[in-house]
Amino acid sequence: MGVSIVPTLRVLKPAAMIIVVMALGTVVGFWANAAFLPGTAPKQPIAFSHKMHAGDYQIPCMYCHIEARRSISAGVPSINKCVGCHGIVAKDRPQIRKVLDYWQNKEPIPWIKVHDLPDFVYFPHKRHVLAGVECQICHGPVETMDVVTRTAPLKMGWCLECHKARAVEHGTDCWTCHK
Amino acid sequence: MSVVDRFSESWRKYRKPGYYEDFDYAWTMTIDLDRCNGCEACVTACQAENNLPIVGEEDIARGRQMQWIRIERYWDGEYPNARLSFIPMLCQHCDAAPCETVCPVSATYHNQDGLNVQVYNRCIGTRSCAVYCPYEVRYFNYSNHHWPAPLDQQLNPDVSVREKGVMEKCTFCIQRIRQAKDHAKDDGRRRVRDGEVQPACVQTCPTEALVFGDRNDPDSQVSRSLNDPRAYRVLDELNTRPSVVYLKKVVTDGG
Amino acid sequence: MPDIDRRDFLKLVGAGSVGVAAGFVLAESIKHPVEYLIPFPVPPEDYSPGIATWYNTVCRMCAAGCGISVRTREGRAKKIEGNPAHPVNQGRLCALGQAGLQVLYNPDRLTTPLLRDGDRTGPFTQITWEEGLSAVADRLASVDGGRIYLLSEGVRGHLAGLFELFMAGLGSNRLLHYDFDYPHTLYAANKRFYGENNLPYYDLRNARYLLSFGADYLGSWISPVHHGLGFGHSRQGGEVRGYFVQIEPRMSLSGAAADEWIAASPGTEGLLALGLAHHIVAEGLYEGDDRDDWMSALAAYSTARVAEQTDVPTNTIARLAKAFARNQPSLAIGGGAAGNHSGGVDTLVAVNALNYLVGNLGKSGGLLFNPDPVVGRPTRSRRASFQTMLELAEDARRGNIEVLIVNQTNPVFTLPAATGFKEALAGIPLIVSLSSFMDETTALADLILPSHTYLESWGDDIPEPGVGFRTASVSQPVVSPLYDTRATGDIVLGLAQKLGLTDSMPWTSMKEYVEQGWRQIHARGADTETRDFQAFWRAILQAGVWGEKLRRDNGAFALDKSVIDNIGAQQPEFSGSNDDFPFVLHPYLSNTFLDGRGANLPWMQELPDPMTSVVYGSWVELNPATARQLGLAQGDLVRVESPHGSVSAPVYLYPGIRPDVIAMPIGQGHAEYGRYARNRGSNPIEILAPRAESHTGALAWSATRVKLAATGKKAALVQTGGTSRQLGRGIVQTTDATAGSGHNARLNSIPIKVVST
Amino acid sequence: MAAEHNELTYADVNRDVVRSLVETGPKYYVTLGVAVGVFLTCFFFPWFYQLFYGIGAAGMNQPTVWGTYLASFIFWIGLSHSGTLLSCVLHITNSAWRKAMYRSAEAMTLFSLMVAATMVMVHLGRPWFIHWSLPYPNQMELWPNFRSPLLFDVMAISTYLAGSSIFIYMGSIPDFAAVRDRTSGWRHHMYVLLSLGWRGTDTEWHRLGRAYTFLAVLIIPLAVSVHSIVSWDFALSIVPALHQTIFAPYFVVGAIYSGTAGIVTVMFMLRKYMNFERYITELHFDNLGKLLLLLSLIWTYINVLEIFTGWYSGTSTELEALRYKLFGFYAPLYWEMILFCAVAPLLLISRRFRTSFVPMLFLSFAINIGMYTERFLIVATSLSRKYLPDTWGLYVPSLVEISILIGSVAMFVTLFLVFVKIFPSVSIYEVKETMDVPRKGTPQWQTTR
Repeated sequence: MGVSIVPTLRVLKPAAMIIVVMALGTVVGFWANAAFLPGTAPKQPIAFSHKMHAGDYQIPCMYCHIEARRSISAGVPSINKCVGCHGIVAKDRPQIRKVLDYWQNKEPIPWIKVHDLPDFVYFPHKRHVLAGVECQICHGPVETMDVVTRTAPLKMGWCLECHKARAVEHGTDCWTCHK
Repeated sequence: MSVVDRFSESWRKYRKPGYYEDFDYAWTMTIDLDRCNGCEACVTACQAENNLPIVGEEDIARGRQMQWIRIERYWDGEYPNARLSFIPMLCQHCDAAPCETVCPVSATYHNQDGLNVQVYNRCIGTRSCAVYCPYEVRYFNYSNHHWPAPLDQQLNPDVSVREKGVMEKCTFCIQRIRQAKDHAKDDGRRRVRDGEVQPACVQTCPTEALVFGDRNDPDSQVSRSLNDPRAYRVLDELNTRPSVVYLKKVVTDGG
Repeated sequence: MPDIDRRDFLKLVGAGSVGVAAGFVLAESIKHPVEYLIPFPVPPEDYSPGIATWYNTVCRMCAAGCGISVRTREGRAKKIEGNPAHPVNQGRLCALGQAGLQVLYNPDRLTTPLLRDGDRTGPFTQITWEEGLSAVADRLASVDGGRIYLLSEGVRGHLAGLFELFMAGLGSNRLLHYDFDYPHTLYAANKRFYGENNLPYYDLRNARYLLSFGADYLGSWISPVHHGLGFGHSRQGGEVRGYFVQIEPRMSLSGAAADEWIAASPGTEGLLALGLAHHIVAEGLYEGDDRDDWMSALAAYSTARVAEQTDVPTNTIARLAKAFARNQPSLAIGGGAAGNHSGGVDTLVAVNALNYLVGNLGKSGGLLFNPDPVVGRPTRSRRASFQTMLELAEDARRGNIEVLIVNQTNPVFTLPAATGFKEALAGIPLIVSLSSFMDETTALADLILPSHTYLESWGDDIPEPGVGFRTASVSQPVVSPLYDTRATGDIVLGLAQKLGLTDSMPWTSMKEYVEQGWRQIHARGADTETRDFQAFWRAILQAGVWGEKLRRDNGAFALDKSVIDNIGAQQPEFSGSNDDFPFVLHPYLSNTFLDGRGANLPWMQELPDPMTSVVYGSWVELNPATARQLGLAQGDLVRVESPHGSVSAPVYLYPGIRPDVIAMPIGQGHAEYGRYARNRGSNPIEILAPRAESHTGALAWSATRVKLAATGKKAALVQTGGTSRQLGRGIVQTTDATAGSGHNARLNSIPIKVVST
Repeated sequence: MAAEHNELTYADVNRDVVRSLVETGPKYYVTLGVAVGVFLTCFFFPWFYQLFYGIGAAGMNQPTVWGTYLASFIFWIGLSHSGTLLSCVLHITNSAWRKAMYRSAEAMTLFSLMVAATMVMVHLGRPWFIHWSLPYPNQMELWPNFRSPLLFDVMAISTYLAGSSIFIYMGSIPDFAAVRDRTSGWRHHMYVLLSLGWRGTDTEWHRLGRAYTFLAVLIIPLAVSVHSIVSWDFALSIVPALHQTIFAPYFVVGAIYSGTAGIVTVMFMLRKYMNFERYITELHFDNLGKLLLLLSLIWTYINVLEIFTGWYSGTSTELEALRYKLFGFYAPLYWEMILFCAVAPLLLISRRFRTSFVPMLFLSFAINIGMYTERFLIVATSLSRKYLPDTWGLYVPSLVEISILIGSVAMFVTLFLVFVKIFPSVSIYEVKETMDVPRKGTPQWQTTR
């Protein structure tokens, strides 16, 4: 009997192939899900285009997201704000008609959150806006997006990069951002 | 700055005795046992403010109550000379906290306000902090808690709802402190004014037995209270240096 | 690769697919769930997400009438705190008051009008408001006014006025306000002694010496939060530390807080008070003109005799009397078990006499009389005593009641079983309940028109007793109604409309009625004439409280000689003989549930009883010596038997109780009232003898004797606390320094609220 | 010594050991099946339930936040102590009687460490985040807390696990090669991989010997430190009765004590069920018995010392903790422990007892039950009587905990059953070392020494 490993490897080869292929498949599957179904651009109940509003018509962010500079939450405008303009403008477009339907039924529009943080995170928009952080730093170039897409990872490490770069006061203390 | 530099710097900082005196604030509470009448308004205030769950009869019977501030009661003597004393017990925010050294993941640490804080989402649930705490003020989530609708509408959005397997405890209502600092910043003030922030228990105490403030500020209410000759700390011999200071109960014989 | 055959290839393809699927599922499973951002269609005024709004309103959890500030965010109430501007509680609030949120968000609230077909055991069916109101209105229109009863919880302010108008419109005089803990005897005693059917303001804050005869003033008596403020200040806020003496057979919260707890024999508090009065007069500590009258009136209450009757040593009596007279300003108060005894009024008159003898009337640190309130009518004559309720039951039995409207009161729970009240209700053809919860009385109703909770309704309130000057507060809804319920006032107005009573009650809503009433206050306003009504109204809603700095002249008070002559106190009478029933039952209002109204609030169920740390249940307090004699241990289930029934509860060894007394908290033992209250503990009221106090007809709830029977079983006594002895560990440290120490929390007492960013 | 092995030849050894690996009777499968079944029902499923429900499935409560999981953890760590440590000590002191038993003793170390690590997972509130206790670089610059005795634990245990894995594996390489050459089929392929191409050349033997001795020296302090560090989990707290300097030696002694008793149990089982009567003899039991007696005396001494320090402190807290331990709710357990661990081992004074197999088995059981009780008492009595009397409580393990405790034993048994079929459970080459060199035979099996 020899001590060569070669026969053994030959015997094990089919099983090893199957395991390797399965592992590779898992990676591919994971990647495919992340790449093709990232969930960063959900389909909203109304195909609202930030490109048109913020990009083409140059409406400032805080015209609609009025709370951003004074509250922890940026606030999504109520329908009455939409209707403020669209009661007159572009009333016959199908998407606008949907908005007007919601308005007539006095139902809220169930927007889907694109930029969502876990519940244990305390993110005050106010502090960031008042510190001069551009909306686009976290939200990406929204004014060029027809469908809002999350571009930033919104992960803790990513937050901290910025906090460190800007030397935020107690910016790396856990309880500055966690609750 | 490299990781090593950062580490050695903070090591030097935290090894220095009395390092907390350089902190922005040193939040402190005094509790006057001569005023406290054990009414437990503080307990409910804390429950409402901090999303404390209703753990239910069965779990309390097994010793799993969750009240970040509790009233301990001690009898002295027997009838007819029995006397009952109350003492509110909450996280003492020790400057030399045993719990901080033992947590393997640093989920509990001392922050720049002199607070002993607990980061819920970092906690892995070893429960060693509760073993090390001589005051027994750390509470563990033995299961997920539920609020039957619509009780969940009461939950305070400024405070997390803790999940199973997480240790929690009194934070001195850190969410209020954070908001007060935020206000100070908005007003262009560098510091929070004395009395601008009060934890829920202090705010509601009907006998005003609880006083809260910054002991680094010599003029604050709490600093004056600390100078009271009745001041003492519970289990002082353990040298945990608590930030909660009690004022002795006055016992007289005859009017 | 040439050496792969078809079979191997298929295997590899299979493995690859399994891998891809697993990877895909794995990635899917760790994805963040979809969350929604749902804005209001039209946002309410002063609303912004992420910023808290505070509304000032009035607490209705007990009768004290504290002002509260409710923090709301995103349209939901988050926290109740005391309103700092309100003179009663000055920003502070008790546990029960804060648990008001769980009244609003209680999962067991009644959500729609309900109708029961047929007998009172069947199920309810949902109906609309229109159907419900019409059904009641039709019935009310068809019966004789005198056969309609409205039984409400004690209400004040405009709602009380509305009830008066409504019942007057129906031609009925059968309007009753019933609360278990309403101090009938205290009113009667004040009426007899001062000629004033009113509660004075007890100035604990400035008192240096307080004698409390059975009144748990820090736990459940009259206005605990306000008393707490006064207590704290008296203790450590002033120059001299106040000294507090509590006289009661079972140590209450106030007894624990007091410097001295004296366990006089139950029911002899009046004798003790007169004993003290005798000592004061006899020792020359009283020097009034009518000293001789007093001397003769009190002749029978010599220290030695009183000591024997009350089981308080003579030297203690002498010491208390001296200290009470010398340490001015001093104050004597009485209530609780002492007031609800066979001779309750006599006892409280004796307490008043003490105040008179040392000159505590009308001065700071003593008691001050209140000016008449400006809002609403006094409802004192409408207050139903135990006797009145017995009469109501009798009327029901005789078939004299056609319709009974019950508003938020629960007499089926708070009346002894021996009265047969519950059974008597069977004689009433239609019972309408306006309760927000399915309590024991509502469970017997035919029709339920559920009310809003106080946090959803308009109204107003005058604290009783006042704080020495005129004050009133407006309550406003802090959230929009959760369910298909209506405010009590709106229900009454709705009925009035259907009945065509719009002449006397022209308003369409409670809000309009309240506002209209306040217009009159504005019109007569002393210091508000410069503003128009809308500005005045807005200011009141913002502040939550209104007041006039008008104090009553408390200067001269002349006591009639007949009052002095009539002073006296008898030995207490008990139901049940001493031999068969060796113990006196001392039921007391639970610190957490009061008379049981808080039992459906999970926070209150989970709040440890301050004295025993028991949660979620009832218990029987026994002196450890008594328990040793009976061979009972902590947690043993015992049956407490009175001549009128029995209840079971576990034993709790309580060092602060007389050996011949056993105590039980009131509040648990609900058969209904939601998931948190139902079938939990036992209700000592059930076994009380139906004995009324001799002068007022109030229930003498501490005048029943009982015996204990061991069941041999153990019961779960759920406690949060462990061992209640310090073992020399110096946890609660004490000092004997009596002088005030300069610690002054007062300066910081006005909380500056931190409103969310 | 050699005399006892006289009837054995090298060929016998080879045959016996290979037989133990290759020939598997139905009894083995039944035993394995039962062990796996018990593991699944008593450990896996209850744990799964606990993960779903939360730690509340166990009986832990407010004062006693640590329970049987931690007691089991210390117990298994303790059990792990004798195997490798004893093997190392005996190796460098050149004790020949070690050679027949060290392999299974080391395996015991390895598996009880694995079970202990699993108990940590069971003990944690959120075990899915256990990786946070490891220092790995990350973008957040979050590090574990290097001041924490629990982190010392993580370090010490993982080092010890790594060290003892390498130690047992290294010592097995020549045996794998020997088995490789005597098996066929999948086993052969497995041993080809495991033996790492061992040829038995002089250079290989020389290097193995050097490395083995080196590792043995390294592991001794490591093993002592592991249990010292485990004791610091308790001793560094300020809990009355736990905050003691004696704790490190106390734990180390206790660990070796229970581990040695564990070895006795394992030896008995191997001897009986793997038919190693000729290798594991009265000599081994006699020597282990002497060791046990010594350890029991030291252990008793430390226990007396603990009582003394508690009494001598004179503080309310220490006295109460002591009183509670001796006479409180858990007192029956305490006296049971004293009976099993301090009194019963005195029987070992008799040589006849030491060399009777069945009584030794029962004694080893008794000692380990007693030692488990000791660990349970350390956790339960001290934590339920801390500083503030108002927080005192009582801790009684829940069904889930008891079931997981049983399941953890099943896990250990399962691992061991698998081990005996893969590893030669008696060291072939070292047993041969103790035998006379055969006059005929393959030169391949000559030893380096």
